[in-house]
Amino acid sequence: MIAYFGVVFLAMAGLAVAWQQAGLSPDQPIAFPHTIHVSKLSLPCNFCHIYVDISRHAGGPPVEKCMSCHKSIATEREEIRKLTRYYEEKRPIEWNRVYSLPDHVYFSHKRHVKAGLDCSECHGMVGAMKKIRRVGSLKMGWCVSCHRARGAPRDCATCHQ
Amino acid sequence: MKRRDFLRVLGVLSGSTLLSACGSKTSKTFVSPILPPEEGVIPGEAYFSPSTCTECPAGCGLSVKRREGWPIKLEGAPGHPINDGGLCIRGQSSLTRLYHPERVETPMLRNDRGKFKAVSWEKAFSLVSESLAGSRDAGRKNLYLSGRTTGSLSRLIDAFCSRLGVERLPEFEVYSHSAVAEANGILFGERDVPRYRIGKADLLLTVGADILATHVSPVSYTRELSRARSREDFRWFHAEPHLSLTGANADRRFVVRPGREAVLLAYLLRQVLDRGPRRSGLPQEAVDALPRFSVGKASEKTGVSAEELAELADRMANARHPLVIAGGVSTSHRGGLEVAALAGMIQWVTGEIPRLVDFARNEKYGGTGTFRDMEALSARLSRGEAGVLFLSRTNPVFSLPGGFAFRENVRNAKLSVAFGDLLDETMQEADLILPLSHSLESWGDVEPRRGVVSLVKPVLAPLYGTLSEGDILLRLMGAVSGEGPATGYRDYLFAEWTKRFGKKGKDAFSRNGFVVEALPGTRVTLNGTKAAALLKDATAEGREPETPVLVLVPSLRTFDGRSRGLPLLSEIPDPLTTISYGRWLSVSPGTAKVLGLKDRMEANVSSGGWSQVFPVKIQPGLAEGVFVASRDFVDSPPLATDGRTGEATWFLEGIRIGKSGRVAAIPILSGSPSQRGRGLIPDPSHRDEKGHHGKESFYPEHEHKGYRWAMAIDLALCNGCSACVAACYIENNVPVVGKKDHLKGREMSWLRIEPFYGETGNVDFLPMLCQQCDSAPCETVCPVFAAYHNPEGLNVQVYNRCVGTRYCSNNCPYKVRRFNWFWHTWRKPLDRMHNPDLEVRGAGVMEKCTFCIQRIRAAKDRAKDDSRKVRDGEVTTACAQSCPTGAITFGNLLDPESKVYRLAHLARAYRVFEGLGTKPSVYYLGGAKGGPEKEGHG
Amino acid sequence: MDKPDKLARVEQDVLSAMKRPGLAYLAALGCTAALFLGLLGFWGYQMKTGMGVSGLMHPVGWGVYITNFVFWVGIAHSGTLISAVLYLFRARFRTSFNRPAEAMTVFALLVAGLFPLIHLGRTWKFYYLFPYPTQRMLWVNFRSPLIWDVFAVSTYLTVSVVFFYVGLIPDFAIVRRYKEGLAKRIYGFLSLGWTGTRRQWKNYNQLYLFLAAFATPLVASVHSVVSWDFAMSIIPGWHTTIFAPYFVAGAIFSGTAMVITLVVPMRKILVLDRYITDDHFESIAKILLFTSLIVTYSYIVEFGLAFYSGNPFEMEEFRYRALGDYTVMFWIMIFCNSLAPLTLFVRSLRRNVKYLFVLSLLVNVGMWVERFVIIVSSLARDFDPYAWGTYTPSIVEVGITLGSFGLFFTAYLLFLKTLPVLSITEIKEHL
Amino acid sequence: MASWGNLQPLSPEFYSLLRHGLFLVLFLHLLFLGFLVGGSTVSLLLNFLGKEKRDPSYLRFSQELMRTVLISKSALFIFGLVPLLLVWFVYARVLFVASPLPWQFWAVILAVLTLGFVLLFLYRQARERTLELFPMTAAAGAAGLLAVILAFFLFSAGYGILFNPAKLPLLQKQIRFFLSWNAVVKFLLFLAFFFGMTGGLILLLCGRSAEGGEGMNAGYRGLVHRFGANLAILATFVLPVFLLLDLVTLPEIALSAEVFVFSAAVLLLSLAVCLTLFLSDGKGKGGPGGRVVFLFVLIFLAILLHDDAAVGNAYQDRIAFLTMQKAAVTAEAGKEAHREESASAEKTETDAGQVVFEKICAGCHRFDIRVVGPPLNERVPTYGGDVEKLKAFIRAPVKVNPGYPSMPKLGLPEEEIDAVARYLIAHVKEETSK
Repeated sequence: MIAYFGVVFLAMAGLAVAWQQAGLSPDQPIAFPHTIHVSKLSLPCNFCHIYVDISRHAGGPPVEKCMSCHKSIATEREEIRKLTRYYEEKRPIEWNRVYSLPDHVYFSHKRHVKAGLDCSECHGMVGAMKKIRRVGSLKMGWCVSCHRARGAPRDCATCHQ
Repeated sequence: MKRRDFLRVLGVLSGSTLLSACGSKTSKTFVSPILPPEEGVIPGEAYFSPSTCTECPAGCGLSVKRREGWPIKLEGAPGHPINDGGLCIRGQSSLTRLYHPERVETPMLRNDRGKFKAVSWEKAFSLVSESLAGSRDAGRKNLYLSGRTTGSLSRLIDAFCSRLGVERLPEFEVYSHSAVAEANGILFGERDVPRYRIGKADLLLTVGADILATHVSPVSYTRELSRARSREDFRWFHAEPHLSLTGANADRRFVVRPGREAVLLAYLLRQVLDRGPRRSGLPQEAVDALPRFSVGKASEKTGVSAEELAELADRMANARHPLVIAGGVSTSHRGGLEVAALAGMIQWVTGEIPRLVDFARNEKYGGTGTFRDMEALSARLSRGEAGVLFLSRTNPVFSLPGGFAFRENVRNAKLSVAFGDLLDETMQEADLILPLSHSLESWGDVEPRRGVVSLVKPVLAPLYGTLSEGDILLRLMGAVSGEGPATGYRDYLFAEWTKRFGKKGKDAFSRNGFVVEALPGTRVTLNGTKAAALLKDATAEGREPETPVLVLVPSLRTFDGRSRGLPLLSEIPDPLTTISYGRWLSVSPGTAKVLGLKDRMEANVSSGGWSQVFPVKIQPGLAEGVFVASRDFVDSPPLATDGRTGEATWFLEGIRIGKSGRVAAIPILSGSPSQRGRGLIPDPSHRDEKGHHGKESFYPEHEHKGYRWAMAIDLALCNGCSACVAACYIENNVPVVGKKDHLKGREMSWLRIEPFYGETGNVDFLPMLCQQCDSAPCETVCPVFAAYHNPEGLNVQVYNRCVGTRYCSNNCPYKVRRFNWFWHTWRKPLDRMHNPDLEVRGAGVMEKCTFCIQRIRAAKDRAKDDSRKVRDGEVTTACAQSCPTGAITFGNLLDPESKVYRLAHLARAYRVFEGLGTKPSVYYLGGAKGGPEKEGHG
Repeated sequence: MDKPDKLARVEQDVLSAMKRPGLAYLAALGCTAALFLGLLGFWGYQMKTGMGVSGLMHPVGWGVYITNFVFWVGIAHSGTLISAVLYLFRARFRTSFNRPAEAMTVFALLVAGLFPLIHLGRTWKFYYLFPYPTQRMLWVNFRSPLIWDVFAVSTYLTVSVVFFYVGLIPDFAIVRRYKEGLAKRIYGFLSLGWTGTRRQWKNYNQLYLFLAAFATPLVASVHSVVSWDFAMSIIPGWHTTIFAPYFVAGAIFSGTAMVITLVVPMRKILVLDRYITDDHFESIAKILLFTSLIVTYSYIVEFGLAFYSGNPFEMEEFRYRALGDYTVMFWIMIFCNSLAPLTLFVRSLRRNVKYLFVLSLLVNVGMWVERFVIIVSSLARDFDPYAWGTYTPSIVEVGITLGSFGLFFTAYLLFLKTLPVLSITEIKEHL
Repeated sequence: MASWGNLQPLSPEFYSLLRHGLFLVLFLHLLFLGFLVGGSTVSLLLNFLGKEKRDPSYLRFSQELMRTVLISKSALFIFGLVPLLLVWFVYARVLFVASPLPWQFWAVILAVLTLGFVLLFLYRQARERTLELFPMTAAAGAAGLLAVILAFFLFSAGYGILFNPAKLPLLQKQIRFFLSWNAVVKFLLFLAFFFGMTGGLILLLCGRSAEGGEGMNAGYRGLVHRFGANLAILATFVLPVFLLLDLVTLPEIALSAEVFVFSAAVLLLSLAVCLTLFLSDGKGKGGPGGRVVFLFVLIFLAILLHDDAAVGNAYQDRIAFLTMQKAAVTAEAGKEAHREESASAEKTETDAGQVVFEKICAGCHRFDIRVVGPPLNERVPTYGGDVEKLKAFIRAPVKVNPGYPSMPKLGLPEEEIDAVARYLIAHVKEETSK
């Protein structure tokens, strides 16, 4: 009996670890607060994610763009100092992905944006997240059920390559 | 200006990082570059930039497909004066040279123990400049030997040599066509290979010239040829002693006894003189010198049947614009000069100079030296006259006859400096190796044809510490003079271009990637006395090589052997023999029977002191007593040189063949040389009787909405050049699996060229790819719907759904599905070539052609942006794009306006194994070589 | 001697097999188990490195693995046949064979079930083959014979296990009497509190009859489905209507042979001559002969069809099968399956147990080879001549094949020690 | 669809209030329903066993059980039906949108549930009258039971939605998105708990009825005890499995450390239950009933907490969003007040303009000095008082001065643009005039 419960307990622990690994909200090289930029300054998403409506990839802002404001704003803050360091050392910033799809999936931000989806439908209320946290499961079921509900194409070849 | 530079560099830099960001979606990071990449560069979108192919001297225009800053595919530049969109198998594979794992990365110096050691450029330069001075003082001559070089680089080399007192030697090319050049020199005073305007001819006679595979500018010839072939009245005959890809594709092929082409041409010339369209006469003395042959005599001498000769003569006489191209094997023997001369005279007589044979726009082989020059050089080296010897982009140690003892003599140079990218035989003999950048990493220009300048433009920063030859020379000059390099090669070029084309011209040049200059035509006149002298004993006995002969031919896949190093090229089989890896000896069926040789048996070939063992491949259509091997199978072959032209003969004469008794393991991919009457390629006479599949389908028909993608392949145009195969490999991340798996029959090619031989040795090529059947055997048997039919008529294979039962492959009558037997890997940095639009399939997954679905997807994406349907021709597959003959057409079968629709409804359109009722979407256009409704093969 | 003694004697004899294992037994068990471990090793290696470690290639995508699958499913068949069908026909000689035969069925099916998994390129994704609802809305393709297989085999396995178990219940009760301690409790539990009341016997017989009736059609259906794996394709040499009956006959043929192979030594070692007599063997031999004739007939018909079809693909295929790269295999098959069994027309040979044993071995070999020839030679020569190729098995495939025999005999040996090898109750009935 | 759909949660506090309300309601409702379901099932079971075994004590037991299960109609109503309505209300508000589960759905649940109750009641009456069990009554009982269970399944399907906000938009479109493995698992989890619970209650409440001989009673008590104990143990063994499955099927965002902790708690508690039952011999006064029931209540508590935490995680960002909204609103209010006394003479639209300016523009612009954008005193005059031109620029900003970052497109409503433009021009005019 003890053994049985032990096993179950281990399994549960395993799940916990797995969930830990899943990394819903990884740390970033610079703790960028969407709360300020999205909610307070109400910048549109594609102000920084420049490619979101012209390419598959949303893309990140060129550091130059960040600097254009942060040359003058909040320059004394630690995070901004980091940013300036990147800029001066001409090192591109490598953000940790929160949303990443496997290689066999073709996904185009452009198509979804042009289809009139709001970013929040997949990315949640980013404006309220101090640290970005994944809200969708990004599993196939998640994609399909939405495609189904909205009558989007469900031919395998639309997303699989 | 400065900022743009900065951007360019960073564009490249960020490109590298961006790739990690977007290329592979699985990567755990995504990147904010410092600066936005160059204009028009959008991560996730492909973009193209112009450049020029340097894999062989032809100089085809490229448009380089790039993603996130990395070149991932080479395509022919549409509208380019040389190749106009087509690109050959070697050109396609040139990308694997850029990313080759074994590239030389830094300058390397041979230390006292004879081992190479990496050194810095500065060290290398100082070393060279010192020994330049040193040897000058020591009374030695500094020499500069390079492969064929054109354009600004050639001028820069001249400048370099004159500045530093270096003697520039005549360029060394294995295939320098010097016999042809020589003949033209003697007859017309134009020592060069003229430009042949095949497109404008109505009769083409090629004598030995392998114009489809390796002769001078294959892609350009192929393009023009297929343009000509689309005309009803055009005929093409080919005469050769052996069997070449070109011969296999001619309307009719004449097998001439080795070295007897002169007789054939003399006979024809006489015929033309007697009854032909003699627009410009032949001087009397020449006419008298011209030997007379009766048809019988000629046929008996040449081995071509009398009827065929007569017919050829008639056609020649009646043709309005006949064109004769002699070259290759037929001009590379003791009588080669005469053959070339006779061809020239026929052109003269028929008055097609300069209409078809244009000396104004010659192919610029005047500057290239001959084997004789190399012999001289070797001698000088042995006498120890050489101080510093520069060897640039050339491999004489490998190509020169062993008799020249070049390998040994190179060592006598005080300092031999070799430029190159992959370590070849010559570089291994050198003392100092200076690594060259790939043309995709460097600036430059080439002028493959007079008046045609093509741009070489970097698409990425050099992967390693390599330099372009121009930069090396400039920096050397700087090092010698001591005040450092005046300018970089790029600025040097810009200056050159501005000088040559003017400011506007230069910009246009760097935008379009090429310039065609207006040139004055050149009038030439035939020198009668010299002609007569040549004709006197043009057809004398005893000139021709004694049989049995071994003909060493240039290879479609490696040219003169310079492309041997590229993995992709040995993965793709030779179209005639379907052998992929290793060397072989082609033997005619008759001879094989006599000697009791079978495929794969090893035969020992010996002539004089030289001998070598080859596995045998029986080659239908090959004449008795003639054996063929590719030039690059033989290291420094014992070839004689023709004293007058300096051309090396291609023949090993009077060879002896012996069985070694062993059987070699060479991958012969074809399971059967003939199609066993299975009608994969129905012969023209029976084309109409297709086996229709009367039975009802058990399953409901698919209805296709919007699109039904289909392909039409014109077998009359397809010449088996395999460019499409290479394109497919690179476009679709198809793995290179190597010899071991090829022997097991596990090659992964999605698209293959199937040669099928007829009784007469004629051969047809059938490009076989997934037929995207409408009722596909593979779909019904897949238990998990990994193979399914999509609404656009594609048999999609969902790789991640596949469990690997292999039932689909079993059930595919075309056997075009490929199974991943292992986890295939790409040696770094070859994986940079991956097309990020496709995943790389893992072990245990079935994969196959899907009509480049990623390209279709991209096109539909574009169309959707401005809410319209995809236009005809807007999307095409990689194979269709690369095809130099334009044999492949891709499009939407539901659109009656589309080209593919028209072709699919031609009378000669058929589908393979129609009788099985698979209803393929690939339509083949049957019919004899040489396009619609022409007579069959010789 | 008088009845009760006899009855007691039966129990003694049969259960004597279940006493402590001897050294020989353990040795045998060790060998077979080792073989099985080998299988696991090779399989793991194959999964890690890729299918390439097998000899499979383009165009021959199926080889030894599928051969083994068909072979074992075939073996499984005669079990049901002998116990169920013969039970329905009230064939008395069945009683001495049914228990081992049923055991054989179950074990053979277990082994057979492995091979579809082994031959998958991505074994770890095997669950894709089962229909289960998810939001991904992925389903299996019911048009694919492979899916029919999944169902056919699993159904057959379930039914045979149930049939086997039900047959065992009364015997469990008997065994329970002879055991004590934990063993007694286990057998007691297994016997489901069987007391042998009149009512229980009544229900029991009904159930058993029903199960027999239910299993019988499966004999035909399951192997027909297996044969359709091939017949439903379009490959010359596979795509033919005769396959279903042909395979069923073949299955029974091989199965019967296997029964002989197993029972002969068993009878010798466990001294059961009293219950398994030569008459019994003779009747089995007759079945063997009969099915052999059917199989031979099918061979002839196949060639006939190909020849008269006038279809170049078919004709070439069968020419190749008889004279091509696999000609040796082909003629072995002809000898073992068609020629050798003809000797059974001789009565003395039918009653000669040793001879039967040898013959049964030959037939086993022959039937395995038959499947190999059908599968491989057809694939090696299909439509496109360019893509022709020949296949030779690799060491891994050989190892896994041996391993499968290892698993089978391991299971069988364990069966000998743990369960009554003959149906005691039935023998009693017929005394 | 319900008409009061456009109601939005007013504040995060209200939000969590709702959540805890839900928690409480479920606590009462499900405990009750649990015993009902479990009890009546067991009682029915006992009937058949009794028939089989010809043993009256079974029938007696089942009768008693029914009696204890169905205390009174009012109880049924209060604990069985009313809570559901509350739950519906809570859902409607928690899930932002007006009842993502359309009211028909709830109606069905209610209807089925009531039906179930009624049938069970009838059954109980029948059992009261006689020990003998007629097929009709049995059928009624079974039907009632099934009805209740069905209703409960539907309910837990709805409950499952609560943990997967990603599904909400889909639900509006297609109702079939209810079903999810998580819902099924939850259903089974609760069912398992119910039976355990029942087992415990049996130990606690049953086997006390005094009629019949003493020996008889002993046997009866033994029976009851055995039954209860086995039931409880069985449940505690199954419970963890379903708990695991629940963790597997919950969407990742719903998970968190707390969730796992509570699950672990459930595990330990069930272990405790097992131990108590194994250690206690059925005899002895009182028996382990009390302890077991107590433990089960704790288990249930843990389960609900686990769910509550999960919901919390699932809606984390929405709650955060609300908090921010609230903050914004209060800030706004503050500004309002401040502006009241400061600006009184100014015209209204510039006033509005100023509001917009402080809300949006002030982030980057000041009038006198460079911040992110250029000082407005320099830029604005270049428009020479042309409001339309300025508006056009604000509508679609274009990079003018390379020295500055490009101004984002703000997408303000037209009237705000108009207001702010007027405000700027007016304000700059007076600034410069000074």
